Order: sequence, then C-alpha cells, then structure tokens
Amino acid sequence: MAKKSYREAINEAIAQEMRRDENVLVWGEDNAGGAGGEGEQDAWGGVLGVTKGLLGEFGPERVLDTPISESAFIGAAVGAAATGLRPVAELMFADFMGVCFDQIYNQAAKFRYMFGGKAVTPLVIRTMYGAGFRAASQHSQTLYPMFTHIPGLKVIVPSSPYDAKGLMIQAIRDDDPCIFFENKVMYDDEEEVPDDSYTIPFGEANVIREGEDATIVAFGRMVGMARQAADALEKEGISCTVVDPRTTSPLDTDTILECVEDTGRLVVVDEGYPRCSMASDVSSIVAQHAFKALKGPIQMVTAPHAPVPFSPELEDEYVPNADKIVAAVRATLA
Amino acid sequence: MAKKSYREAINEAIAQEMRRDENVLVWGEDNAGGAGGEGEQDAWGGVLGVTKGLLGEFGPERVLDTPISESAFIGAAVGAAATGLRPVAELMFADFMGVCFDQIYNQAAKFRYMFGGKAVTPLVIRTMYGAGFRAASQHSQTLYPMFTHIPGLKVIVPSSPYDAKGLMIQAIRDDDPCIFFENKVMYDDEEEVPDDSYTIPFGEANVIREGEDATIVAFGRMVGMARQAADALEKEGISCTVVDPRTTSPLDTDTILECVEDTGRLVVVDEGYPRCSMASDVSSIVAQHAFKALKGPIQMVTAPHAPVPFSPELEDEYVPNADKIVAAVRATLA
Amino acid sequence: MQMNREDLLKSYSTMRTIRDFEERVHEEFASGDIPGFVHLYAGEEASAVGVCSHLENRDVIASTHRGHGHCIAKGCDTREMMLELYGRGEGLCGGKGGSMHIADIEKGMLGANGIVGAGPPLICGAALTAKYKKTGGVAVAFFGDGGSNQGTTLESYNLAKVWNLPVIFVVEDNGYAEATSSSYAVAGDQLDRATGFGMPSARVDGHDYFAVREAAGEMIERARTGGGPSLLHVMLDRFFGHFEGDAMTYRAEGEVQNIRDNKDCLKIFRKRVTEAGLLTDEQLDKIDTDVMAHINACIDESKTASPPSLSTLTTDVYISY
Amino acid sequence: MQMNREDLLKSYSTMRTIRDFEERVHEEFASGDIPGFVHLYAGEEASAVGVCSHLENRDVIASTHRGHGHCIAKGCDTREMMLELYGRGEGLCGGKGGSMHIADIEKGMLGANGIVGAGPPLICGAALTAKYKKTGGVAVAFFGDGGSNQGTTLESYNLAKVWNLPVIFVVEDNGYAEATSSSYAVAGDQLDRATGFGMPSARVDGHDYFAVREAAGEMIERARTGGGPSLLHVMLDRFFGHFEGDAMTYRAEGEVQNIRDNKDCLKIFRKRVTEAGLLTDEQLDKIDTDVMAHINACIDESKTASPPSLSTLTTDVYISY
Ligand SMILES: Cc1ncc(C[n+]2csc(CCOP(=O)(O)OP(=O)(O)O)c2C)c(N)n1
Ligand SMILES: Cc1ncc(C[n+]2csc(CCOP(=O)(O)OP(=O)(O)O)c2C)c(N)n1
Ligand SMILES: [Mg+2]
Ligand SMILES: [Mg+2]
Repeated sequence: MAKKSYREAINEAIAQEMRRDENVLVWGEDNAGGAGGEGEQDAWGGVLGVTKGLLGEFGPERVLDTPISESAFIGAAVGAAATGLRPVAELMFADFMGVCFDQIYNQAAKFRYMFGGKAVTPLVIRTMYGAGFRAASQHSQTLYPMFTHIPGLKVIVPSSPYDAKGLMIQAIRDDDPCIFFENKVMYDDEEEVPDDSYTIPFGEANVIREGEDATIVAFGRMVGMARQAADALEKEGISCTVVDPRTTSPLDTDTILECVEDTGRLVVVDEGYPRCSMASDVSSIVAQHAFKALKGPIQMVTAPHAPVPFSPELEDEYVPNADKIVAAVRATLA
Repeated sequence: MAKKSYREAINEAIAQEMRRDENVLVWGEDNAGGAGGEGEQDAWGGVLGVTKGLLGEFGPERVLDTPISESAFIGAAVGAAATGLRPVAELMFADFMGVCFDQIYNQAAKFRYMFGGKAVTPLVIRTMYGAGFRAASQHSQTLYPMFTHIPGLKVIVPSSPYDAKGLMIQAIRDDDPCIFFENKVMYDDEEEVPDDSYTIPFGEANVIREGEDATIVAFGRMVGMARQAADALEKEGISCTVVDPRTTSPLDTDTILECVEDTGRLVVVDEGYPRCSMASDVSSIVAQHAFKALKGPIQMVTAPHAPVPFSPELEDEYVPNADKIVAAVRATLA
Repeated sequence: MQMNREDLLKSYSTMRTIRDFEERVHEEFASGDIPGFVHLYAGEEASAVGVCSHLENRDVIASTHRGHGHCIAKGCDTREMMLELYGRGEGLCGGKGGSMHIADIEKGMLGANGIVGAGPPLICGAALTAKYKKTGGVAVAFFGDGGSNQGTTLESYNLAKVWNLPVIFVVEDNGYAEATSSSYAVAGDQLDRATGFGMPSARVDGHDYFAVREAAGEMIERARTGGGPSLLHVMLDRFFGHFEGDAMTYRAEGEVQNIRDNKDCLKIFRKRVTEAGLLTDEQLDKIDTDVMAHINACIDESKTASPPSLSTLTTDVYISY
Repeated sequence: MQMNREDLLKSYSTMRTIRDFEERVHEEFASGDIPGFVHLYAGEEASAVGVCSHLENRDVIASTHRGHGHCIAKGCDTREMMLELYGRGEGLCGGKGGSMHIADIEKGMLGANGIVGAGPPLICGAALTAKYKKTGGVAVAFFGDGGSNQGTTLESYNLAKVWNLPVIFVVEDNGYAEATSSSYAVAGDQLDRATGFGMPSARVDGHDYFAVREAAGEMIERARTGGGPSLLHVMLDRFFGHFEGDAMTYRAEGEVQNIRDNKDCLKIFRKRVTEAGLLTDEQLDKIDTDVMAHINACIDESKTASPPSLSTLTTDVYISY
C-alpha cells in the first residue's frame, strides 16, 4: 500500500485488469500518444496522462490511438463489446458527448433490451468532467445527469483515488455499459490505495460520516466540499451525515432514504446544472419515499442555470463550495 | 376559427410567420420531399406531413430538403441564426439528437454566453417525441429533460393544437434557441384554433382546472391523461388542479408553487424516463420551495427505467395513463 | 468462385424467402395486424444474399431500418423474425425490438438499426474483435445512399482504414432516402469517397446476384487476409415505399412497374441459371412453393401467438434485471 | 491578384501581430498569469492571413481551439482579445469565453471553438445566409488535419455541395492532432476527399503567404459567383506544442528548430518582398517594432485589468437575462 493519486489509481486499475483479462483493450485520442510520428510513442497517455505507460506494457494491439472521430471509435467500442472484447474507451471530455451520443444511449444502452436479452455490452467509457480548470463552457461540464437519465447505462462518479480504483475494476468486469466520470481537478489528489486488485460494488453508497441534524448527499468532487462543510458545521454543534452514492446509476436509494429517516433533513450537492439534475433526482426520490421523515425543506446546491464561465473569478463563484453547502444546511434547519 | 389538428396548427403557425418575415426558412429531411426525383416535389412535408404545402407557397429557396446529415444541417441552422436568418429546422425524431447534439447544446445554447452577450441565435428545432406509435426504443423517447438540463435552450412541449400554434409563433419570434417538442400521437388531435396569428408567452403555465385536494403537473400528451384522471377523481369527490407548464425551460415555477400552496399535494406526470427527469425536476423544486405547504409525499408518474418496448401490449403498459395518475393522487392523499 | 448446384439453390431459396417474407408482410401490414414502422427490402435481395453467401458465423454484419433481408441472408430464423414483427413473446427479440431492431448476435447479426448510419461504427468494433482475436472473420456494414451522408459512416471509413480493419462497407443505393433522391442528396460519387479514404471500391449492378457475389467475394477475401477495408456500391431498387404506408408520389409514374418487370433480381437469377443449364425451372418452382408455404405458416402462427408477458417490461435493461 | 504596397504592408503587419501575440502569450503563460487551455497559432500565420486578406465584413469565418490567428486576421481587436485571454471584464467576450471562444460576430468571426469539427456545420449556415440574402458573401471554415476526421466536417462537405453554398473549407494540416501524427490518423488524401464530394480542391505550401493567398483567392471568387464550395489543403507547421505545457516529446528532435529556421512564413515573406523590391527591410522593421510595442501594451494592460463583475455570472444566458 502506498499513496497514489486519482490518476495513478485509475491507471493501475486498468493495467491490472489488462493483465488479468486479455480481452481488455484501451483506446482513445492519444491514449498512447505519438502514433505515426518520429518522437516518443507513448508520449501522452491521454491528454492528462491517465493511460500513460500502458502502451509499453501491453503494446499497440491493446492500446490504440484513434483519429478524432468519436462516433466511430466510441461506436467501435460498442461493437467490440457486443462481439467479445471488453474495451475501455476514452471520450476525452464529457462535453464531447454531443458528437457521439447516439452510440452510447441508442446503441450501447439499448442493445440488451431491444434484442430481448440476447446481447451483453461490457464496455467502459472513461470521460473527464467538471469545472475548475478555467477551461470554459465546452470543457467544464458535468453532464452525468444526462447519462443517468438513460436506462441501460451505469454511471460511476468516483470521489477519491481509493474509490476510483475499485470502481474502475468493477466497471471493467461489469457486463453492462459503464460511463466512468473522472473529475479533472482531482487527478493529483492522493491517498493510500492498496496495490492489490479490489472491487467496489455499484449502487452501494459510502456513508462518509454520520450525524444527527442533516444528511448531505454529494457526488464526485462535491464529496470533498460536503466534508469540509460538515467539519465547519460540527464546530457550531451541527452534525451531518455525508453520503457519497459513488454511482448515480444504479443509485443506492435505500441508504439515502435511511440517512434521511435518521436526520430528517436533506441537502443535495451536485456540481452540474440545476435543472433535471442529480440534485433534482435525489431530492425527488426523497420527497416521494421519505416524506414523512422530512422536517424541513430539501435544499439543493448546484451550479446556476448558466454555462461555465472562463474567468477564474466567475468560475470560482460558479462552482458549489463548502460555504454554500453550509448555508444550505442552515436553511434546511431554519 | 375552425377545427384544426395539432399538425395543421403547427403548419399554419410556420406559414404565417414565413409570410410575415422573409428571414424565416424551413429545412429538414423531406421537409418538402421529392428533391431530385421525377415525381411530386412536395411529396411529404416531413415524414408525418407537418410542413406539407410550404414548398408550394414559399419555394425551394425557403423550404429546403437536406441529406441525412443532422450535424451539418442542424449546425447550419445555428450558423444561419447567428448571421441573420430565423431557421425552423427539423430533427425528425428527438431520438436522433445523438448524432447532432453538439451543435445544439455546445453551440446554439452557449454562443450568447461564451461570446459575452454579443450573439443572438434565433432558431427553432422542431422534433417529434413520445411513445405510442409502436416504433420501439429508438423512435419513441421523450428526452426533453436532457434539453431542459442545458442552460441557454428554451424547451417547448405543447399539449394541444391551440397551444401548438401560439407557442410555435412565439418560438419563431424568440431570439433564443428553441426546441419544439411535438408529440407524434397527437398530430391528428383537433380543436378550435383561431385563424389569426397569436402568441403564447414562454414560462406561463396553463392552469387547466382548479381543485382543492391535489395539484397534478403534467407535460405534453400527459396533460390529457391528467385531465382524464382529474375527471375520474372528481366523481369520487376528489378535486384536482391540473397544471400544464407548456414550456419546461423556462418553467413557470411560480404558478406551480402557488397551486401546491393551495392544494398541499403534488403529483407530477412525465412521459419520459424517471431519472433526472421533468418529474424529478418539478418535485425537487416544490420540495425545496413549497415544503411547508406539502401535506403528503410527492408522487411521480413516469415511464419505468427501461427503454421503450416494441410490442403494443408492453408499450401500453409502459406509458403513464390516467389510471396510474389516479393511483398516484390517491397515494399522496393517503 | 465457382458455385455448385447446392450453393445456387441455397442462394435462390434465400432470396425467395426474403421476397416472400416482404411481399406477405406488405399485405398483412395493409390489413392492420403488424404494428409500427416497417421498411421492406423486396427488390434488393441480390445484395444481401450476394454478400452474405460468403459469410460464416464468425463474420458479423450490421444492418439498417430496412433489415429483414440482411437478417434472413445472415441466417436469422424467419419464424422468429415474423413473430417479432408481430410483437410476440416468442419473437427473436421477445417482442421488444420489432422490425427495426431484429438481431441475433450468435449468428453474427448485430442488429437492424433505427438510426441511419449507426451500423458502420459498430462494425468497426466487430472487425477489431475479429482482428485482435485472429478469427479470420470479417465485418460488413450495410447502409443506404442516405446513410452514406451520415457523419458516423464517413468517420468509420477513416477509422477502418487507419486501423486496417477487415470491414466491407456496402452502400445499397436504391436511389432514395425516404422521398429524397440520391441524385440530390449525395454529392460526388461513392467510389470517389472511398478513394478519399484510401479504400479500394467497386460498383455493381445490384439486380445481378452474380455480380454482387463476385465483387463482394474479392473484398471479403482481401479483408480476411489482412488487406483492410473496401467499399461496395450496389445499385438497386426497392419495390415498395420507404415504409409501409408511403404513397410514393415522389417516384416517376410507372417506375416501380418497370423495375418489377425488368430489374427483378429473382427473375434475372432464374433466367441466368436456367439458360446456362445450371438449374431447372422445376427446381426453382419447388423452392417457390415451399418458401411461400413456410412464410404463410410463419404468418399464421404469428397472428395468433401470445404477446410477451407484461413482466418482461422491465427485464433485460441490465444484466441483473 | 496583384497586391499593392499597402496590401503587402497590411498582410505583413497582420502576420507579425499574430506572431508576436502568440510568442508573448507563450512567455506569459509560462509565468502562470494566463489561465486555462491555450493553443498557439505561431508558425501558421500565412494561412489565416492569406485567406482572410480576401475577406470583408460580409464574409464569415469559423475557427477552432487554435483560434487567435484567425481572429486577428479577420479583424478582431487584439487588445480586447488579450484582455479576454486574461479573463478580464473588458475582454472581447466579457471574460466569459477565454482563448477557446473568442468571437466577434459583427466582424464575421463566428468564434473559436472548443469542439473539433464544430465550425464546418456552422459555416454552412452562415453561407446559406449569404446566399439567401444575396450579399455576395462567402463563408470559410478553418480546421485542422485532426478536424478533417470528424464526421461533422465530412457531412458539411456534402451539405455545402448539395446546397451549392459559398463555402471554403480550409484544412490547416500541421501534421499533428494533439500528439497524433496526421500520417497515422488521416487515411487517404484531403484532395481526394474533396473529390469524393464533388468539390474542387488544391494543396498549397502554408509557409508561403502568396501561395495561400492565390489559391484561396480563386476559391473565394468561385464561391462569390455561385460556383459552390471548395477545399484548400494548407501544409504548415506549428512552432509550439498542442497546448501550452505540452512537452512535445512526440516530435522528432530538432523538428521545431528546423521549422523556425527554414519554414518561418514571416521570414519567407520578408525575403520575397525585399528581394523583389516591393518593400524595404526598414518598412518591415518598423512594423516589427510597432507591433511588439502594441502587444506589450496589451499584455501590460491585461495583467492589471479588472475581472468581470460577479453579477455577470448569470447574464447573457438568454436574451432576457
Ligand atoms: C440519424 C437518423 N436520421 C434520420 C432517420 C430517419 N430515416 C429513417 S430511414 C431514412 C432514409 C434512409 O435512406 P437510405 O439510407 O438510402 O436507406 P433506404 O431507406 O433507402 O434503404 C431516414 C431519413 C433516422 N432513422 N436516423
Ligand atoms: C470533438 C472533440 N474531440 C476531441 C477534442 C480534443 N482536442 C482538442 S484539439 C485536438 C486536436 C486537433 O487537431 P487538429 O484538428 O489537427 O488541429 P491542431 O491542434 O493541429 O491545430 C483534440 C483532439 C475536442 N476539442 N473536440
Ligand atoms: Mg436509399
Ligand atoms: Mg493539426
């Protein structure tokens, strides 16, 4: 066991699965990096280096660079999965789903159902999401709510290096199409991550801390913000449960409902747009199924209904943070 | 004034706007129908005949057939709108968004914001949605929640011929990108529709009936189902308010909240998938902003978390209906 | 490439099966029994069968909304297909897919598809599987003149070439995409497009089974032996409308009759093999009778078969349920 | 096509402005002041300026992530551009867009774009506006070798030809898409691709301003006079990495130095015009000095300019707010 970054944890998960199962292949733009050129062949490992080193160990038959043709190579992942491979394909930024979404939601997600249960489509699409990189409106979106909307997809949003590794291994072994959302500002976050292979099951929330006054449900990078908020509130004598669902689809509604039954208050924190969002989703499930337990209005903390701005000052104001979560907890207790 | 179908109402709205403003152009696959062939040139008017007749009146410079290249021709609508036209482009089935979504949510929706307010993008994308046609998983989806999620888009879901006409004229005159969702099984629905031009503002819900016991919020085709449910419940002495928001973005939250303040109960009916849906959205807004008024759990009536099946028996079971709404109202009153 | 008698009989029988399947579905659709959107392949049989007569189970095809012919040519069970068209529980997809989503992955049939241009990317993946696993298999994407304008298709040309995949792109050009003529909507030339991506290509008369078979055979052989992708442009005609219910007013007067009279691939096949003394009219007539009886039986059964159990509404969404 | 002295000076000045803008941004980025992703155009100036020197305000261009050069060539204000790169309130987009989203629609600059291949569809629409309104305007889509593989781009070739639009597709082929070489990722040949869609095309040396200008001029003239779309394949090189921070280990050793020494479009331009006696070194030196002073002033101002007011976070989402 050693400290590993979120990036290293994901890399290690993929490498271990590639060692275990020769049907696991990796592809995407510059996933090796350097194809066709005269310089280093493993130059990039993807734009932020997550797949770096895989080419060296597994060779060009299993680590493939692609043209900038997302429909073709994400679609190829679907076709490969349906015929016996287990591809781990990269859709660099989640924002790029718009050029290839058909292959994800009309093909991968629906094969099994449309074909009457006769298909399995074991593929993982890795993609980066989130604001904080000063990358502006088309490179900073969260968008997992749109994938969560679609039946047939599984959607994974790891909030730590430890979870990232275990959830990635689970995703690669899973027989359904999995969309794996990596938060781009967390790649350098470090923590102790076991060297051995391990899985974390989907649909099992991580209850990060238990409190009595309010439940905070948060996703991905927002889990850290929720923790900070809970720390701050604790000093004022307000104790919060913090729940990290880890996967948005399947969603561990049981755990969420139990925590709300205990605390009677709910704050949902989601980095994405507010409308038809994960904040909406969790709130509505609780308003339907744990209504009686609720002692105050549900509070949602999200980005505003606006694209992500470029300017650092605006972007910092845009993203939910611990202060806003603290305010929301206070509001539901008021 | 005469009885007009939903189809005729939309056609008339477009024709009247084309007469009024020469910058309004129409295009899409077979929107005339017959280009390049030896037979009739205005053969189709779109696959279900909504734009039929426009070619004859306005000519091939204003009514254009397109190749099956949605990215190119929907993108062209965005580029044309940003440079001075007011295109009404057809994305035949909403299910096809996956091959051209980038042009809608990363381009049309974000131009104004990214460019610091210096762009206007007045375009209308007409698209068909909904189940009931035995058209199976890839031609029956609802999907407006995904468009509602995106800031910068306006999303219109007319529930009657009268509304369809007024909302379409509004959409064409509106300077923001508008996605106009036409329910494919409603095209032959008829009612009295004025011959004159009129607009219905966005973000103003239609309170179809007022009751005391529960508020039912429903969208598009589900408005009719909600009415039926309310009729049935009335016979049992349960009186319901039925709210048709008409547009999901902007959403008339004020009216919804007021109705819930009055009735204390909420049922939201949405034809689409349940997760991160319009049902989630409305429920969560009410759970946050009208919590004190709520006397029972919010109930959501949606399709199940599954693709749309082909078989008529399964499809009929899949779509929400009056019985399910009645049961939901009873559940919130229980 | 010589075909023996058995191969010839089989090819004729498959083409006849497609034809009768489609002609009977056309009639039954008119009577209102078959739900949904149905796109018929009648008239185009020589393409599906000419290509698929080279294929085995290790080979994979991806089809379109007009998929019945490809399914039958790739070996899907016609009885189960018909049950599927009627939305029955015993249908090939349990009644959940319908005409536009018939698939049989074990047979290498990766699905009809409701999205124009969806097949080519998928088929690149199937081809990669074959290449990586060294099965010697090839992968074939069928699509129409209309589908040749979808970006997903064009991207796939590039990917198939860049990855040197064993793919054959088969453009079935019936002159129309819905009501729009390919002379309007397809700029340039399909073969030049292939050249643009460095792929060999050929154009064939799709009414001529033997021409299709020969051209496809060469491309499939090239793909099997590591030579990469090719594009086959098949010129053919559909007998029916875009979908059932289409009044076809966009077609020239007499166009369909002329096609039926002079460009019917089954008649042309029959003439060719009987004149060459390879098969007799009696042999072919017998196939005609048997096939029609079989298709009629499929329809009779389908009409009264049970719908899927309602409990299947929410199964097969994931592996776990 | 003769260029007078004034045109020559203007072209040089514009290219020099782009160069200095980029070289200085490179330095300032390294010091950490400029946020976000920045993709520099240095080395490719002859393309943007060669093409845009024919264009007027009625003409529209669409650009890419590597957009500064196109913006400057199309007349965007460099001061406001620099402010935008620093995310300042007085930036061309109020600090909301940044490097990847600079636009100025009044100048016919339809935006840099963060999505590879997004420009060509947009430009078809701008071209349709010009055609329908009979302005005589043309529309130019710039994109890279990498962007030439995006389905949106390829679809646009077809649409532009089918609608006979006044479009020029300019493939700026700098040999790489990020770290991937175009020799790997681009199957076939760009000119053959144009042929595949029935478009005339030409390849030019993008280090040679005059070659670009001449070839583009012909295509623009054709488009203006109703002759439809064309494709220009410009061979050029970028001096810097894909984005700032890229170590460029995928490039051959000495590659960039060789380009700077032997393929610098500014040096080539200077040599050509001075040897032909069209301009003097003194004239050009003066431009060099003035431009650098101007760019430095832009940077100085940008460094200390105010960020946008926080109240703008949720404005410009719709017309109404
Ligand atoms: C992405 C997408 N766009 C549009 C459609 C609607 N549509 C279904 S079939 C068809 C025409 C297809 O023409 P072609 O590819 O020539 O095949 P054919 O019908 O002639 O066999 C269209 C436009 C669709 N299903 N998917
Ligand atoms: C749809 C999409 N896919 C991938 C990317 C990531 N990306 C940004 S620039 C780039 C390379 C573009 O290469 P090219 O078109 O040759 O332009 P160049 O950078 O060489 O100027 C990539 C892959 C993107 N922005 N959009
Ligand atoms: Mg066709
Ligand atoms: Mg490049």
